[in-house]
Amino acid sequence: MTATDFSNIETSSHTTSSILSVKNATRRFGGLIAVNEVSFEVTPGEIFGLIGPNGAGKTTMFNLLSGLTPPSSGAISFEGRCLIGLPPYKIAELGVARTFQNIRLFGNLSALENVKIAQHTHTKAGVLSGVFGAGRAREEEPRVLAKATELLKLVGLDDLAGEQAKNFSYGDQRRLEIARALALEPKLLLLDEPAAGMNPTEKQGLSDFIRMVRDKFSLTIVLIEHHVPLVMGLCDRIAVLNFGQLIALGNPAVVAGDPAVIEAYLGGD
Amino acid sequence: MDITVFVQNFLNGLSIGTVYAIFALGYTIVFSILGIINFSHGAIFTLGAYFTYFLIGGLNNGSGILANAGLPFGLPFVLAILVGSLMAGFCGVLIERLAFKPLRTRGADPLLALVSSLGVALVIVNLVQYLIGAEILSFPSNVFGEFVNQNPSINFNFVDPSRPIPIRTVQIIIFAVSLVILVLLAYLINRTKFGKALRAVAENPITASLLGVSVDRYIFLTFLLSGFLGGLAGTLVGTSFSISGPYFGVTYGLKGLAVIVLGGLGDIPGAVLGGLVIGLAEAFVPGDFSAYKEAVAFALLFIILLVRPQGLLGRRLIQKV
Amino acid sequence: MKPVTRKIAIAFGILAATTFVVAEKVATPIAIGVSVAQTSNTALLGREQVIGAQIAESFFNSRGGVNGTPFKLFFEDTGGDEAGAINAFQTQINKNNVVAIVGPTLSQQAFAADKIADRAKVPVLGPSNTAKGIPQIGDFIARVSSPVSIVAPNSVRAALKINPEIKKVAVFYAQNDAFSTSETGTFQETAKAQGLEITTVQRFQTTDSDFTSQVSAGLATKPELVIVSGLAADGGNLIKQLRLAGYKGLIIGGNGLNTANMFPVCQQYCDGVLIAQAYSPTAAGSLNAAFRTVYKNTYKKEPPQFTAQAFAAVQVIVEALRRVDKAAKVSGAELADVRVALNDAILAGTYNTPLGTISFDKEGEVNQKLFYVAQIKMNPDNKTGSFVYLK
Amino acid sequence: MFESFFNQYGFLMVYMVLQATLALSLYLPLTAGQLSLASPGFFALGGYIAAVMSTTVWATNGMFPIPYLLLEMLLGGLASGLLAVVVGVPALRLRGIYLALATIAFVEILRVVSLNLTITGGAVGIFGIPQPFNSSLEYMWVALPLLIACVIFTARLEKSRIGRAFVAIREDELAADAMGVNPTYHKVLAFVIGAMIAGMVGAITAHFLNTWNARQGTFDASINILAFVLIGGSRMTLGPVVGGMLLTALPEILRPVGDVRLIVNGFLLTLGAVLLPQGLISPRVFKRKKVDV
Repeated sequence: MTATDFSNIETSSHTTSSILSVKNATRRFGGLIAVNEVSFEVTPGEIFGLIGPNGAGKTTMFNLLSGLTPPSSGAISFEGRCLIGLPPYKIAELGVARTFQNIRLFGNLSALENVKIAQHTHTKAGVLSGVFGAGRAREEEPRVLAKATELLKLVGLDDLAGEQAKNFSYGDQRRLEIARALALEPKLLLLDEPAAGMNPTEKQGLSDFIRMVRDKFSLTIVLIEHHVPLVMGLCDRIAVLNFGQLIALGNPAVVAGDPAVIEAYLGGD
Repeated sequence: MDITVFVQNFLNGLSIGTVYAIFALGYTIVFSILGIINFSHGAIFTLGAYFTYFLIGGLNNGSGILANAGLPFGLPFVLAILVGSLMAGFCGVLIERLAFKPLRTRGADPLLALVSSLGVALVIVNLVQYLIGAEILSFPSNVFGEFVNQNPSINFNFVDPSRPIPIRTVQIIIFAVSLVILVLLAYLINRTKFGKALRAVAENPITASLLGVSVDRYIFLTFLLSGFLGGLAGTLVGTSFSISGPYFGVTYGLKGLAVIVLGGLGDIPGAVLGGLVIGLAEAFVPGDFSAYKEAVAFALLFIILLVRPQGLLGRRLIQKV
Repeated sequence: MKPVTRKIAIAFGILAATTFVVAEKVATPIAIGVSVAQTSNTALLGREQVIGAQIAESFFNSRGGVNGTPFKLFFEDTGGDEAGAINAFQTQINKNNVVAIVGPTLSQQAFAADKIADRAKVPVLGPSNTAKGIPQIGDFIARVSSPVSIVAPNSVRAALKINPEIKKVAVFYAQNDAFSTSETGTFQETAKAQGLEITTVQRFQTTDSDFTSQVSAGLATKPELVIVSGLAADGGNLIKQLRLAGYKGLIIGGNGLNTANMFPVCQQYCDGVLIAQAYSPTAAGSLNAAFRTVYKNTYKKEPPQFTAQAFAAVQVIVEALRRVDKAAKVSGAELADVRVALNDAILAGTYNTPLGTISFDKEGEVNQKLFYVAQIKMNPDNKTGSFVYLK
Repeated sequence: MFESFFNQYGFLMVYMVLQATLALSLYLPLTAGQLSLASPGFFALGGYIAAVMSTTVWATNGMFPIPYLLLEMLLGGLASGLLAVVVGVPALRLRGIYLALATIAFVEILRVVSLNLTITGGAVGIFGIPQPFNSSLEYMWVALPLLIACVIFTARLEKSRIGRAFVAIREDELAADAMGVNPTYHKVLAFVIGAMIAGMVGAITAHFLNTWNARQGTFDASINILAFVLIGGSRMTLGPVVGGMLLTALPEILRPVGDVRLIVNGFLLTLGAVLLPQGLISPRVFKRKKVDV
């Protein structure tokens, strides 16, 4: 069975209810095909896992979704709106937020500032309003502060609000990135290896946390994760990439039993 | 355009372009290794010319505190130019130790290198002015030997015998010397252990040090080579036009920046290409627009950067996400 | 009002209330300021001026100074920019308490700094400011350097005397140099007035050294006369490259090329170039002879025009001071009064300087009796040469 | 004593204030991570506008009316801002040193153009610019309020939504983009505000120097202003202000040293860069106190 066949099945069954739809997305870097004709759909409220061996194209897929890398061909739409050609900040405005595999916090800034910045799209104050503390800024700034504080509390970092992000522990940086992404008030949250570097206890907590966040903010979540038990326990559905191709898609039990997946993991890594 | 004029402009452009290239190579190898721009490179250019001038036994006709001073000996020109450029190279190394290394060890913002080397340039220029003076120094007209002295320009007839194209002999010599230097440099960088290591360090200093390349030693050699090239270019221009004083290298310093960015920062063939492009572009500025000749290099730079933000041969920066 | 703002306002109030309260006295030796470009890329000219002023200092002090009272020159470097010139002038006026200032080197600097001196009622004598409008900056501003409009035309007439067949002229000038751009305008007007055709106007920068494109374009128009307005290094290189490109006709060099500094640049190719001069080392007069001897003994070459002009500027101030001093002793007098009296005396006098006899009109513009056209004659060593005065 | 001090240093003090303000024009794009050296170009443009307006359109015989000076500053600022949009939109796609060089190219092109135009007076420039004040020091009435306004403006902007976006771009442009900050818009905005400041400073400086010419906007000035910002400190509004004042005053402070003063000046510049990699004023200086408590 080929990847294309999967996509046919998927498109026919999820067209109307999907929040995110990827059709034949392809990305080449020179001769290398990082993502090859991948298609899938994500339904609202779902926690959708994206797994695969190293170099399978997972992060590239995230970059395509968030607009950091334009696809070479294919279609991506969010809530029925085509994302192709939109710059990252536009996609963020539409309600897609993400975290990064190699944490990209604003290291020299405080945790609070990191979260404040991400509220950019939900505030409007211009230069003069900001400088004079009048007009929009007058109303927005307390709101921004309150929201940032609330989100830091949610991820348990309110004590460290004034500390520079680069001084945080690895796990705290991951949490801060999630808080920052949540500040965008997204509808779709893309988490790139949120458990990387966390200890087993933290990982267990993370599952509960992600579910809680999903429910609290009515989110749809797509996550990349290496830690298989976490993915199996957390995700509603899983897509498996290998060498840029989608080799399996379905609920955790089905995917875990798929011979192609077993082959990819055993043979690959 | 008239073919005679075309050929003349072309040869002029090549001649000055190769000097730009040699000078700019000094800039670019430092950038390729350390990711910094050495603003004192123009001052090194000046120093090279002064060193050679005094090494051939020239007297200081300037009014600085060393007025009328000179060395008690005079070296043959070929030797003087090599020693003079080498001395410029060691000045480059000294600058590295004083102005760049402390910044590197502190992990300071690379931008600061601009300021620290600006300070060095200010010191060099004003020190030359203080010691030597602001006056013009000229190489004797027989510095390239009697033949050049007797035949300061050569007529070329290969287009139209009735209208010979006069080319300055010095220009031809400089062009030839520059070509030899560029070939040697290409060999050095592509074929020798030093060159390979240099490229490795340029590629990634951390990996290079893991591979056993002593990064510090290669930084030393890079600045030596960079200063040597800068000093050599200064001497060549000085013999062609005379040394116009302590600010001799300033215009070349600025234009050299245009050259390396045009070619692609840190890219060695790019610096050569950039030098030739700017040299030729300047040579082909129509007479009616000679007023804008000075801006040609920068206009070209501006336009090319808008089309190719990484310069002509530079690699596009791919940011890893 | 915030406290900080109030403090600033009070400080300003005090300032406004306390201008010109203390009266300074003229010191002994009498202080005269010289502010020229001793650094920056204009220093080549500034150095020549410093030398001229220093020669004048020892020359006139050894001849009794100001009626027996010695004077002392205070040198404050202007650098090459306008702000530097103003800072130097401020230091001369308020710290060195000079009676007058010689300077600055560039006309652009003069436009900035002279205004400051004029406001403080300190006489300024420009040694090398040739642009239009300098004496008009104020009552206290005068210059010993003739405006270009007077110096330049003589040389065109001289060229036509040598070769009456000349019809086509190519003009070259340094477009970033204020002096050269003014001068080329005068040259071009003169050429047109003499019925010559200007075939091309080529521009370059004083910082250039390679002129091959301008030379190619200029010579393509087949000129019979080339006029160059520039400074020593660039002008010299241009002349050399013109000759090497096969140009055989006459060349006129502007006043900026009136310096022996050009000789080592264009070497044997300088030979025969006509130069418009505001100063000729060979000019008659015992003072010029004395000045020339002192200079030649130290520097082994002919004194440049900038040196002679700086000498003349100091001379004018000293001679005017002598007249002021005769009326009422200068040393120990109120500085402000001396400055005003000195300014009147400068404008009133006639001076027999190395430049020839000069005087000033009531605006401060110099009236110079003699201008010269010289032809360069190079020595066999190709590094030295002389300006041969053309009758 | 008191007023002779102000007579001697009045010009310098105002010039320090003006240069400090100019330093802010380079600092602003730098807060958004953009190394633009274009300030002298806009500074020159503002000066030319003031010089041309005051010597032609509003030529007066007596004192130049201060409202006209303010109007010129406005015009200089607006024209510079407009030019900054035209130049900034294409140029700000460039990164790091490439942008720096493109902006140097812009300054050089503008310089050569101004040498060749009639309206700018060619190499001689424009002179006899009417004076709104009787002494150099009185320019403080305009220069200091402008500096204070620009410092307050910049400091408050940094704490606002737009300022946060600037800093986010400086820290990590890609992440900022992904967090909904439009990088191009904010980079151009920072560049334009900087240009407007430079244009306003230019307008005052033209009157202050009494003359204006192509030598005001040069590569040298670009590098000097960069030194103001880096030596002063590029992470706080106060840094460029202190750096601009100090480095403007340095050659004058060193005047008693005599012939070697510029050698010493250059040496101190290198020493400053090497010994104070954070600049004189850095947030760390202020933070440390807090941590100790």
